[in-house]
Amino acid sequence: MRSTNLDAAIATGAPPQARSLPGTAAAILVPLAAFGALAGLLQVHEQWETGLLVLAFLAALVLLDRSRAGRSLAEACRTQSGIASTSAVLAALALLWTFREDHYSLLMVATVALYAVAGVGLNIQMAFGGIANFAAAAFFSIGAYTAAVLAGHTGLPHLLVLAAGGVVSALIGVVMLLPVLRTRGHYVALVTIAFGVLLRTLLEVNDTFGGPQGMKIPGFAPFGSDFGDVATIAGFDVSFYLPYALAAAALFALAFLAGRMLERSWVGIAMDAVRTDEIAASAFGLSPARWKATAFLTGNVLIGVAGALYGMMNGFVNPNGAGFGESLIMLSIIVLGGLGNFWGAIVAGAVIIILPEKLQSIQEYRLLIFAVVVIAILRFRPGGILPRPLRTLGRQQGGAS
Amino acid sequence: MTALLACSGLTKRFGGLVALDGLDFAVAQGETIGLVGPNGSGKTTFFNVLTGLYSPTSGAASLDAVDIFGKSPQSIGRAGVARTFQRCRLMLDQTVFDNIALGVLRAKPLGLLSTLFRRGRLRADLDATIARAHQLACRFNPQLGAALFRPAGDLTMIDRRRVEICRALIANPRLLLLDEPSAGMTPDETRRLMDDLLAFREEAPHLAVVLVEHEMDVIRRVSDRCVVLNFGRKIFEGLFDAMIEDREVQTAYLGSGQ
Amino acid sequence: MDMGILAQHLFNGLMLGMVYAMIAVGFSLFFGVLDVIKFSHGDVVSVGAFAALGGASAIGLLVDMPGLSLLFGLLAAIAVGGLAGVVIGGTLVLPLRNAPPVNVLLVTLMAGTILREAIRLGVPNGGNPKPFPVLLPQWQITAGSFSIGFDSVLILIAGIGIILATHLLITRTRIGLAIRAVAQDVDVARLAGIDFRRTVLGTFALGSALASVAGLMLGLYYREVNFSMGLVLGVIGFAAAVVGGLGSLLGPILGGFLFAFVQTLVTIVLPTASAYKDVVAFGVVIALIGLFPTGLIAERSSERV
Amino acid sequence: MKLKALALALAGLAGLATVGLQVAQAKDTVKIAFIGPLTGGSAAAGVGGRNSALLAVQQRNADPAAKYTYDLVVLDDECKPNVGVQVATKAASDRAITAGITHYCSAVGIATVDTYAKFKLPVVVWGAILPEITYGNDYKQIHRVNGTMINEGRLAAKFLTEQGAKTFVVIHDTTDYGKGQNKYFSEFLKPTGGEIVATFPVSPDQQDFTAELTRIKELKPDYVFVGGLTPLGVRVRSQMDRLGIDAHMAGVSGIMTSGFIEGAAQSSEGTVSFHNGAPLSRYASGQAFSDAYAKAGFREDPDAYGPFAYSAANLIMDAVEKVGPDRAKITEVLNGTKGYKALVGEINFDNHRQNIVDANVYVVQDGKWVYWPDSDYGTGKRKLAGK
Repeated sequence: MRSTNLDAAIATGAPPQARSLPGTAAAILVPLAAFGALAGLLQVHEQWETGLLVLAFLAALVLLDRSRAGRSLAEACRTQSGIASTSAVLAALALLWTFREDHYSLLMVATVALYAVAGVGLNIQMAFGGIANFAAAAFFSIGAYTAAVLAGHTGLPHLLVLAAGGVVSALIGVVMLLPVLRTRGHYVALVTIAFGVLLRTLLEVNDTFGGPQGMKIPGFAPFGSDFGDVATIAGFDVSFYLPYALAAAALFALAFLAGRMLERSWVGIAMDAVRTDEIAASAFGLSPARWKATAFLTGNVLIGVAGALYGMMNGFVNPNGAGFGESLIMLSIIVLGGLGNFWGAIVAGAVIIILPEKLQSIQEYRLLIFAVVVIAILRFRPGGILPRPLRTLGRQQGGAS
Repeated sequence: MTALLACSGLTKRFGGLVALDGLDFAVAQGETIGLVGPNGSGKTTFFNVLTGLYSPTSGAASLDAVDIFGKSPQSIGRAGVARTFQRCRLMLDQTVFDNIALGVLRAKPLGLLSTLFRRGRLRADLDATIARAHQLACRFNPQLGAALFRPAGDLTMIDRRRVEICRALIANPRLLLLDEPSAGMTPDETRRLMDDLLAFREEAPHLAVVLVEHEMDVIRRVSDRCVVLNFGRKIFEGLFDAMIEDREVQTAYLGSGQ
Repeated sequence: MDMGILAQHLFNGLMLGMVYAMIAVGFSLFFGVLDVIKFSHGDVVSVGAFAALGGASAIGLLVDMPGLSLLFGLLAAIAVGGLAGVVIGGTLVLPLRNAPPVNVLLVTLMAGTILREAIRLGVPNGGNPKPFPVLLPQWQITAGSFSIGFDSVLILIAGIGIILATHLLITRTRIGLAIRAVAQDVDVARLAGIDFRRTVLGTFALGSALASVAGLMLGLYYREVNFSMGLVLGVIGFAAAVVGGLGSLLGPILGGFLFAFVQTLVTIVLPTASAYKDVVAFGVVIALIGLFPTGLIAERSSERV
Repeated sequence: MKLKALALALAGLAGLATVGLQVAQAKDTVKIAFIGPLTGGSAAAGVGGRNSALLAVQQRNADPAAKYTYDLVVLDDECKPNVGVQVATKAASDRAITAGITHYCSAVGIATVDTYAKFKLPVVVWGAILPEITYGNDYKQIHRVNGTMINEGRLAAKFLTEQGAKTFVVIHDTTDYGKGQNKYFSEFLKPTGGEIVATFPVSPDQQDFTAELTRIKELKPDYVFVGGLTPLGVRVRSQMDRLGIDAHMAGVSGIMTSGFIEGAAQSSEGTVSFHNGAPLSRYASGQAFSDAYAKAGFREDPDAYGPFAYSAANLIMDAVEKVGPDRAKITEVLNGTKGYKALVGEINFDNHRQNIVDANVYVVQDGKWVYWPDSDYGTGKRKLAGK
C-alpha cells in the first residue's frame, strides 16, 4: 500500500521516470555535443571561427532554455544522469586522446579541470553552505605552496602531497572560522577578501616562501616517474601534459562524485536548510555553525588539493596567483556556470579560461569584451549557464537502487 | 492527569523590555490550547523560548518531567517539541520533501564519512523517509503528496502551511506549537486547514497542541482551553466562552487598539 | 618625535581617512536601499577623477582661470559620476535585485572592469598616470617642521563639509527621508507613496557622485590620476563600510578613518615593515569583524521569527 | 531586433577575418611570437613594445630584399606568471612559430624560461630585467637584449656617491622588480660609503605615500631612491613635492618613461634615472626609428623598452634570413651574436646569452629625459634644485 503511494508520488510529482529511447539518446548525445564544442574551441585558430562558436554556444543555450525540444533534452540528461555522466566521461577521454600530442590544448584542458575541482569546493562553500568565499585563489595557492614545500623538500609520496595540500588549506581556513561563523553575507565576503589580500601581501613581502618569485615545484610523480618526462603511452607519442590532464580529469571525477553524494543526502538538505533559513534550521535542531564550518572546510580541502596538482603541473607557484583578481576568476566560474551545478564549473571554466586565450588577436580589448560577455550572461540568465537542478533522492535518482 | 508541558515563572527580558513576565503554563497530553493576546503580548516570544531559539532569563520548564529550560533547540526537539512559524519559513527553492525532511534531520546520520561510504544504508533510510513524508502529505492533501519533489515555491499558501505542519509532525512530536497558521490565508483556506488539523487530531489523540491565533473562530473551533497573554503576563486561563466575556481580556484588546 | 612631524602624520591620516570615508559612505547607502554591494564603486572614483581632469583641462585650454576650471571639473565629476551610478544601478543592479547577491557583486565588478578599461583605452596613453592641473592656490603653511599646502587644508575642509552635507541631506530633507524609508522597509515606503525606482536611482546618483568628487579631490591632492586608482580604493572603501556597519551613515565614516589610522600608525611605528601595513590593516579588519559581526555601528537587524 | 544585432555581430566578425587574411602570399611566411602585457597595470609598456616589434616586422615586410614574409603573433601574458606559462606553451608548442620576443614583467619572464627550454623555442627577452632570467639557468634558448638591474644598481651607487650624496632612503615595490633593484643598489652602495637610513618596501599599487614620506622628511636624506615602475615613481615624486621634501629623487629604468614626465609634470624636473640603454637620439638610427614610429600611426608611445623590442625583432628576423625558419639553427645563430648592429647599439651576448650593456644616467630637464653628460646639470650649467 505504502509503496504504491510512494511510486505514485514519484511518478506524478517528479519528472517522467520511464526511460524512453529518445531520452536515452539525448542523455548520450548532449554531453557528446558539449565536449565536441570544447574540442572545436580548442581547435579553432581564426577569430571568426571563435566568434561563430561563441554564437552557436549562445544559441544552444537559448534553445535549451526556451524551446520545448531543448527543455526535454535537458530534462532527459537530468533524469538519466547515470547515462549522461558515462557519456561525458567517455567523451572527455576521447577528447584527451584526440589532443594527445597538443601540449597547449592539454594544458588548457587540465587547467579547466583543476579550476573545476576548485569550483566543486567553492560550490560546496557557496551554493550549499552559503559562505561567500572571495579568497579561493588564496587557498588554491596554499595548496600549491604546500606542494612546493613537501614535494620539493621532503620525500613524501606525491599522492600524500596532494592530500596535504587540501589539509593545510583547510587548517589555515580554520583561522578564519570564527569571524566567518559569527557573521553573514557581505560581512563574510569582506572577511575572505581581507584574508586574500593579507595572504598575498604576506607571501610577497616576506621571503620565507620565496618572496615575490615564489617557489619551484617538482613535477607530479605519483608512481615514481615524473609526469613531465612522459613522452609515450602505449606506443603513442603523447604530450607530457596528457598524464596531467588525465589526473586532473580523474580528480574532477572524484570531486564531482563526492560533491554529488553529499548533495543527495541528509547532509545536502542540512546545508541547504542552514543556508536558506538559519532560524528555521536551528529551530529544528541543526547547528548553523557546524554546517557552515563543514561546508567551508570541505570546500577548502578540494580547493587545496586542486591547487597542489596545479602547482606541480606548472612547476612553480608565486604570490600573484593568490590575489583578489584570481579569486574573482574562480568565483566567476562557479557563478557563471550556475551556483550548485558541478558541470557548470567545467562549461564556465572553458568560457573563462579558454575563450580569452582564443580572443588573443583582439589583444588589449580582450578584458573589455570579456567583461561584457560575463555581464550579458548574468543579466539574462541569473541562474548561470547551467542552473542548479532540484535535488533528487533515494529511488528518485533513477537507475538502479 | 499530569501536565505534559509545565512552565513556571518563565521570564524573558530583552534589555529593559520584559517580553515574558513570570508565565505559568501547562498543557496536558492530547489537549489543544488556544493562545491569544494582542500583538507584542509575548506569544511568539513564548514559542521561541520554549523551542530554545531564545534563552530564557529565569523560570522553569519541563516536558514530561524532562527539563527543557534553557536547553538547546536540538535537545528540546529531541524531547518532543515541534513548531511552525508565523511568517512561513520554507525553503522555497528546495523540494517539498527537503522541507519536510528538515523536521527529522537531527535524528539522521549526518557524518561526512558515513554519507560518502554507507550509501546503501542512506538510500534505504531516504526511501523510508520519503514514504513517511508522502503519507503525511497525502493525509492533508493527496495532491501535495504527489508534489513531493516539486519546489515548495510552486505551492499555494495553504499547501505551504500544510508543508510546515508536516515538517513539524514528521518527527512524531508530543507537543506541537502552531504560530498563527491563518496568517496570510483567506478565511476559506483557514477553515480547510483547520478541518485537516481536526482530522489529524482524531488520529493522534495524544498529541498536545498550542495554537497562537488572532481569528477567534479558529480558536473557538479548535481549542479545548484558552490562555490570554498581555505584556508578557497571563491575564486569563479558561474556556473560550468565559474568555470572550472576561473584562480584562476585553480591555487588553480594546486598549491596544485592535 | 617632534610635534611638527606628528602633526604632519595626523594631517595625512585625516586626509586619507576622509577619502576612504567618502567612498565607504556610497557602499553603505547602496546597501541601505537595496541590500546590495556595488563593486564598481571604486572605479567610479577613477571615472570622476578623469571626468574632472577632462572638464578642467577643457576650460584650461580656453581661459586661464583656475577657479573656473575647478568649477567645471567639479561639475563634470558630479555629472559623469552620477550618470555612471544611475546607469549601472538602473541597467545592472535593479534588474538583478532578486538574483543571488553574489551575482550583483560579480556583475558590478565586471562593470567596474569596463569603466577601468574604457579609461585606459579611451584616454590617449591612458595606461600611464596623468598629471592633474594645479587649480588651488599654492601657499604653503609652515610651522617648524610642519608644512602643508593651503590647498590640502582646503581639500580636507571641503571633504568634511561634503560628508556633513550628505549627512544633512539624508537626515533633514525629503529625499533623505525617502531614502531612509526605502532602507527601512521597501513595502511600507511604497505604500507611503514613495517612488521606489526613483529613490534607488537617486541614491545611486548620490553615492556615485560622492565617489566621483572623491576622485577629483584625490587628483587635486596628489596632482596625479591613473586608470587603476579606484581598484584598491574600492576594496578599502568596502572594508571601511563593512567594518563600520553597512546601512548606517556614521559607521562607514568611522571605518574609513579607522582604516587610515591603522595604515598610518604602522608606517610610523614600524617604518621598515611598512609593506606589512596592508597585512596589519586587513588583519585588524578580520579581527574587528570577529568582535563586531555586524560592524561597529550595528545594523538594525533583529530578525522577526 | 535581436536578429538584427546578431547579423551585425556576424558582419563584424567577418570583417575582422578578412583583415586578417589580407597578407601577401608571394613569399613563405615565418611566424614570430611577441609576448608582453597588453592588459592591466603594465599595459602601457607592453603595448609600446608590441608596436615597436610590429614596426620592425612591417618594415621588413616592406623590404623587397627580405626572403620571407613575417607574421607577428601577439600574445598577452597579462603580467601574470600562470597566464604567461599558458601563452608561452601556446607559442612554444606551435611548430609554426620559429622564435619569440618575450616578456616585460620579470615575474613572468622567470616563470616561463623552463617552458621555452623544454620546447626548444629560441626567445629574446625585450624588457624583463631580473638577472636570474639569463644568469639563473643555462638554457641555450634564452637571450636578452636589454640589460639587467645589476648594471643599473652598480651605476646608480657609483654615480650618486660621486655626486656627493651620503644618505639615502629607498622606496621599492615588493615585486621581483623592486626587491631586486633594492638588493643590487644597496649591495653596490656599501663599498662606496653611502648610507641607507631607511628602506620602505611598498605595494606596487599603493596610492598614498604621505606616511612614508613624512618619515623621510624627518630623516632628511640626500636622495630618495625609487625602485619601481612609472606609477610608483610618479606618485612618490608628486607627493614629495606636496610635502615639501627637498631631497633629490633617483629612479631606475622603470620610471624612465614619457609617462613619468607627463604624470609628475613640473615636479619631475631634476629627477635622475639609470637605464641600460642610451637615449634614442644617441643611437645612430634613433631618429629614423622615431620618425617611422610616428609615421606608422600608433596611438601609444614606444615606452622605454620599445627600442629593445624593435631590436629583438630585427635580431631574430636577421637570423631567420640567414638560416631559415629552423629553431635549432636560429638558436645557434642567436647564441653566437657578437657585434650585431641594432637600434640600441651593438649587441654582444655573453656566455649566458645576456647582452653586455652599459647603464647610463639620465635626468629630467625641461620636460625631457636628457642623457646626463649632455644635460645642463651634467655640464654644470644648472644645479639640481633642493639641498
